[in-house]
Amino acid sequence: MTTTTRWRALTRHNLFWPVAVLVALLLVNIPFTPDFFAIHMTDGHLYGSLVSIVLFGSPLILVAVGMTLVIATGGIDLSVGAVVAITGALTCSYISDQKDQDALAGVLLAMGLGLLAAVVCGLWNGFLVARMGIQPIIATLIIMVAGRGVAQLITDGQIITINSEPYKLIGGGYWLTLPFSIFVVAAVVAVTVALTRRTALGLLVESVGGNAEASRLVGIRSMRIKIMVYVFCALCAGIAGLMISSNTSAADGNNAGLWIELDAILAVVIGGTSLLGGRFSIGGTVVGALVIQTLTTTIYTIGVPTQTNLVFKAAVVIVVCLLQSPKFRAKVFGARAKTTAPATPAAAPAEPAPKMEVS
Amino acid sequence: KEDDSAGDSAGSGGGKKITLGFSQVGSESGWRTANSESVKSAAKEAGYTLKFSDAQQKQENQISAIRNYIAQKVDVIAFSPVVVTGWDAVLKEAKAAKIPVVLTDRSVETSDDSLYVTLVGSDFTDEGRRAAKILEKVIEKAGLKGNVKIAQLEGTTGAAPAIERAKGFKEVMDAEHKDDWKIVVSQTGDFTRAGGKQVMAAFLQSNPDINVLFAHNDDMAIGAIQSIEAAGKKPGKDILIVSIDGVKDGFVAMSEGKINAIVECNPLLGPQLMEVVKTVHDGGTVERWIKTKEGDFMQDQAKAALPTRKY
Amino acid sequence: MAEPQPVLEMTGIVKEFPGVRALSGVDFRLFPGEIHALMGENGAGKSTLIKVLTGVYTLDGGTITLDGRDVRIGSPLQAQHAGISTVYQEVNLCPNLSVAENIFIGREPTRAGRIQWKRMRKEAAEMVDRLGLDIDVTAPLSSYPLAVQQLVAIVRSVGHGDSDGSGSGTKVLVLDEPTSSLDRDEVLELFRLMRRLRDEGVAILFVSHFLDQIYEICDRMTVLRNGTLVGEHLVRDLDQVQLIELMIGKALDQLEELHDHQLHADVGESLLTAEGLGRTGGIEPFDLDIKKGEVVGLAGLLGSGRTELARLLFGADQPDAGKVTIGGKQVSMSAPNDAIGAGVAFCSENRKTEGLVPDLTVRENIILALQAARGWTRPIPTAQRDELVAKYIKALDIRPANPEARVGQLSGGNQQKVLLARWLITQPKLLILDEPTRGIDIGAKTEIQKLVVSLSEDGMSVLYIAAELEEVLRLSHTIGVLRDRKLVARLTNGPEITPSKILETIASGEQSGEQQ
Amino acid sequence: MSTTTRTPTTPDKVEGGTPSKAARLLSDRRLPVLVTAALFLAMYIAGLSRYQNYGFGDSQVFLNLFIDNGYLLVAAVGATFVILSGGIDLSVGSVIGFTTMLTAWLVQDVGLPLLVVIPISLGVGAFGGFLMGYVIHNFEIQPFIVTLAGLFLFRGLCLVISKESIAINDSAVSSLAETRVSLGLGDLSIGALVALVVLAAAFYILHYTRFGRRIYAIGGNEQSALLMGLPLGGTKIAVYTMSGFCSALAGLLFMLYIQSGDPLHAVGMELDAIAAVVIGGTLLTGGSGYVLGTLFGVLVLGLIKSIIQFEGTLSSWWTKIATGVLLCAFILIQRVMTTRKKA
Ligand SMILES: Nc1ncnc2c1ncn2[C@@H]1O[C@H](COP(=O)(O)OP(=O)(O)OP(=O)(O)O)[C@@H](O)[C@H]1O
Ligand SMILES: Nc1ncnc2c1ncn2[C@@H]1O[C@H](COP(=O)(O)OP(=O)(O)OP(=O)(O)O)[C@@H](O)[C@H]1O
Ligand SMILES: [Mg+2]
Ligand SMILES: [Mg+2]
Repeated sequence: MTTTTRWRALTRHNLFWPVAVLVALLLVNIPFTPDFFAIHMTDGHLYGSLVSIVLFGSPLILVAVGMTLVIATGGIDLSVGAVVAITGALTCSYISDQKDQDALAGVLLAMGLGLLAAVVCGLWNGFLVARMGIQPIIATLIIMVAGRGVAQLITDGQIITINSEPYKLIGGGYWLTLPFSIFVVAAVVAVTVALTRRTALGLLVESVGGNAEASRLVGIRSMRIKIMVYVFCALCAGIAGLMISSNTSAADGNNAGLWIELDAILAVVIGGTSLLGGRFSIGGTVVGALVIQTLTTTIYTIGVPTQTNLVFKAAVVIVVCLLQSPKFRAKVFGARAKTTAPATPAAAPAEPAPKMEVS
Repeated sequence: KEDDSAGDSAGSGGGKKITLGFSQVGSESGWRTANSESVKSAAKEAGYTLKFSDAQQKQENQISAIRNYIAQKVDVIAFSPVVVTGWDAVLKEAKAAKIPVVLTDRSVETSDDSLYVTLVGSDFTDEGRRAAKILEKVIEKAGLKGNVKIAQLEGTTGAAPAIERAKGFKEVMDAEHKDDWKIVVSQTGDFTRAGGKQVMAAFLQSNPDINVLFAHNDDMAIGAIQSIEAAGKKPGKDILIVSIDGVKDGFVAMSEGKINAIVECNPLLGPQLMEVVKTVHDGGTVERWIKTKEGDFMQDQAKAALPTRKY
Repeated sequence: MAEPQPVLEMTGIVKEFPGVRALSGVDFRLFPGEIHALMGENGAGKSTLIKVLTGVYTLDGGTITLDGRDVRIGSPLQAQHAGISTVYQEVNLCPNLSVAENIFIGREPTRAGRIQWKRMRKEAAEMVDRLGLDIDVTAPLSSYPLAVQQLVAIVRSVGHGDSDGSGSGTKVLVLDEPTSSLDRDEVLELFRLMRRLRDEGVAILFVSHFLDQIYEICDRMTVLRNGTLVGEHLVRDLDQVQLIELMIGKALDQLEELHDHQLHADVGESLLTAEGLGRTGGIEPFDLDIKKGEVVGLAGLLGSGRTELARLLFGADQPDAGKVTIGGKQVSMSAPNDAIGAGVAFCSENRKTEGLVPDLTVRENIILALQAARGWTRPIPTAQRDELVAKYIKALDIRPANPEARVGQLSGGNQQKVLLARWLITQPKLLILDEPTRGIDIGAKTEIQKLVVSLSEDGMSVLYIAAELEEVLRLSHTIGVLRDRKLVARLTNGPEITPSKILETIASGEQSGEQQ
Repeated sequence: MSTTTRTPTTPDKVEGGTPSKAARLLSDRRLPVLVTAALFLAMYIAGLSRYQNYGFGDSQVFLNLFIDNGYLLVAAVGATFVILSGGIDLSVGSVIGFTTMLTAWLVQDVGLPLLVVIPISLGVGAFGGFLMGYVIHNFEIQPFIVTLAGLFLFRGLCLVISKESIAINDSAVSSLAETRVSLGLGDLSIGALVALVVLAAAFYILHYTRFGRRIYAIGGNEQSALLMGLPLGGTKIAVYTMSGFCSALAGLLFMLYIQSGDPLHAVGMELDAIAAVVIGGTLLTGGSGYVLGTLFGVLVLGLIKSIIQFEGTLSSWWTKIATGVLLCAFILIQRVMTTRKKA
């Protein structure tokens, strides 16, 4: 009895299904790569599939975390991919112009410059959405289209290769035997969680997304909040841009972060945040992003023929979404649940049921 | 907008300046940008008025660009087709308007051969074949014994260079190395460094015994090299690498011993194109297929060739 | 009345929501040609019963028989086909469509599949007219105030029978608190319509928290408490006191005391002055002065501009003329923040669209305004927050008393209380209450009125808007009378001010009483 | 309360204010479309004056807008239905690509006659839309995600049919593709004509059928629509089916336009379609907009493309930047013009 109730409470938890899918996907790899979970030391750092999932998934996690807040306000940001490209391009082109590419000051300045550009993009998006009242999808489409042009303008259409050890650290380096990017992601996620849950920002964001007019009438400065989340999202995309360009030590204005916005949105939704705005879950988003990255890695390792990559991806996305849909679960598993546990409803006490699980 | 009117003097035979409409595929790679730049600077040098448009990888954009060139009554139309098929209708319109069409970079499939005059460019399938050939040399040089386990990094799925390079490579492999060569894994790296790096990292997990990498372009090879190093292996030694394109960074990697051989695919076909345009415009005859000057490079040639790389 | 066959019979109805058992084994019968009241406190399960009946919720137990046959109603559409027309508690129409379309959508007059717009508009105009409404049926619904929307919803459900031409028509008409935002005139109009339908043999299920209305129009009633059936009675067998005792489940003691309470006299100096404040298309420029500790009531007919006036004082709409001074300082009323900063709070009449954030919890909704005022960097400390929330949940008797419950799942009345709590917690200087007692049960209504009295005794000023004139009269020191979106009179409350006096003022549009 | 006397004959009901206000609001709803149309004209005239010498004034250049964007118009009309109902369809581009592949494969490799292939393709597209609608409605999964899965799926299926592009040399196809209908001022292709017919049909459906009005109702407030007894599920599924159908039809037109199937055709075209709908004044939140606006949205996008091609000196990245800037200028002007009228 207690185990069944605990199990039911667990399955009701909003992270249960995404995590279950993540675990399932990881397990799928075992028959194909028996030592999939093995991690060993190579060249003084940890090496293994799990490490590379986190390493290559880092930019997606970052972008998706930023995207979560935007979506929570009822918006959407299509420009993140372009921002990734601009940031990487600007930073790399600045570094490549330096005489000593290893000089820390120069690298920091370059990164600052790149992130500044990202913030400017975010401000512009925020301005269009919050101030001008333009629909987010179209407001951010502008930078999505023009931004890549700007990135290519900066790189002159070429791939800029740099050779800077300090810059390499962010996206490709290791620290304490772990990929440095894990620490960056952890820091950004921690800051985001702190910012939204330790302060009232999360509440206000959810309120704006849940009912914009009501929020205005309780005196929430929704314009400011919206601008803030777009800037934050762009900043996250900017950091992801640094990471992507640092990972390969090259800035590719055309391909860096291509279609990352779709994956990010997908991650947010898999994580349980509604695209209509309102309630959001950063933890869910991180899991969602890991699901997507694991899926990508799985496609590479289990030897799916290239032409069926997308079909495979579509199938997984559909399965994840179906599993997450309470309606689907009720229809498919519902019948069985009723027959196996008929005692539970009858035994339900007349007094109010136990308090619901709170995240 | 009338521009470049100052450069009139260099026009052909003192007559009216030639107007060339050029529709580029896009700017998806450094190779492509170098190609565009080459066309632009060559046109300027030759004193032609160049109408340039970028199709952003979309065939429909190229078609409407060509339509617009027809409406603008340019003298010659040149374009690098996004895909091989589907050009009949618009090329017929060009023909009806008596505007000669020159293809660059790759061919098209048409029902009527008179729809275009000539093709200036290389052949992706041939590049694949050359890659396989040079791999033979590389293996021999490295003294690799036993079975050759190849990992292939494909270009964007569905894109012609990816399909044809793979085809050419396989052709040679099937014909000459049916028993000793095997492609053990093959995935798309989307022609990008990040893609190459990620896919290679996964390959090394699932098939640690790979000893040869064939990448459809240099960028993917460069990305893959990083993954190979991260796995504690030596690119160029533990894993032999052959790639196609010949961009500068590729040559840098080759001179460092990380890539074993590169099959060149030369984007700088602007000057050649301009010559052809002039001949065509003046009513001369040209060959059906004008191949660009390209070479294959092994490691020992890398150092020498590096300074000549422009892009 | 000999017992005929009931047209509708629900037996042993059970409905559970996660954590709440909203209905446990309720029986309900409805006879043709009767108006049947469904009574109960907020959260008793009235709306849930209606939604189960009309297929919005699936039932977890029990049976429904219609005309003696067992039925399974899976959706509102099926309910309509079965002859059940419903007006739900919250206005459920499409704000983007025109009034005419809202009335007709789903059964527009067509010829060969093509909608006949002209005919539809004409018929809609006639139907609206019959309820005594004079509005442009081609304008989008959202351009009308809630009360008009409520009437449109009624027109839609009632009209369902006649215009179908199918002959079957409506057998059962369900009205869930249709009168909560109507004023006396509209209510009478509605009653006339209900009587007509009853005489035609339609069975009407009517929910209202106005006991007077129940006694005026209903024949029979079913009382629910906490999701269980308390009893079914003929209206004439029960007096109001007995009914209330049935509803709340205990003897009644304090309810009466408000009726003869004295307005406190210590009204202080001026708190808010509005001079020439107005907005074209909204309300004509008006002057208003609200003193510290004073309750100012607004009286007027539906659409007379009470809400518009309140919104201007709060900065919810931007005035295009005039100025506002609060506590001696001029405040630019460009956004609600300005007003909130100056100590004004505004409890909107439209809790669904302008009030609550349905996905957030009760706790979060309650602290929202306070938190917004503090800014996002200064969250309310957890302990203090929980204490405050618990205090107001208790004070206003919000049920379920679980601060973690989603507000969207609360019953209508309890949602209203959450909204009130939100603003009380900010301890404003001026509290604007636009129909705060809408949809609130009789017990809670008295509580809220008592609260207003005690707040004003403590020095808070209140601007009070309510559909019931008596309510306004009982509480206010001063009454502003509106007519045609113009503030026409200000009356100081006193024994000589009666509802009929106010109605006269409204009718004549002149200040017949003493000038202030 | 019961003591209240009957209201003395109230000279109630506001007269004067109401109609004018209503009229204003009504015109407000159409305003975005008018503004878009006006801006399109302004842009066209600007293009005329700038590229006059290059034959921009040729009426055929104007008609080319329809020829070159017919398929986009059809796809955008489908997207309009979905967006009006409050949903979104990201699978448009992939379905178009898939249709070109499927028809090319059926005609070329399987050898079926075109007349058989057309209904098959339309049916497959509509069925795809139906499936997505079914999942969206029955399992209450957000349309964005379901159609995103559709995007992956159909693009994947393209590649499953063949990685390489398939040229169509069927004579029926090429004669259809090359047929031009003269309008006096210039010619229109079959594709453009079909697109205009689809537009007219969509207008009729949206404004003169119950189904069309239900779409608006659902877009306005889904919950209310349900409670008003509208067949929510049926309508939603029908809307996605319709969008799938329109995408497939757009795919056929696209196939005619380029006479080939290619797995990478129409990548990202869903964004063009959505952008066209939104530029045409339709709200992404649903319930408000006109299909005529979509026409102007498509024309604006086409015109931006034409202008850039006529400019002819832009390098690749400047093309992107210029597209973004023109789009932005357009949206901002549109926004400013529509809000100023309201105030
Ligand atoms: N969708 C829902 N999810 C969870 N609980 C719900 C839901 N709808 C109603 N409830 C709960 O069911 C109970 C009955 O609510 P109901 O709306 O039927 O009350 P009511 O009698 O109509 O009250 P009121 O007079 O305030 O409208 C309440 O405790 C409410 O919180
Ligand atoms: N005949 C009418 N009946 C009802 N409302 C109308 C009528 N004519 C106009 N209106 C609307 O009334 C609005 C002003 O109403 P407002 O909401 O301020 O009224 P109110 O006095 O608060 O009424 P309510 O009792 O509905 O809250 C105007 O916007 C106008 O559109
Ligand atoms: Mg209720
Ligand atoms: Mg009001």
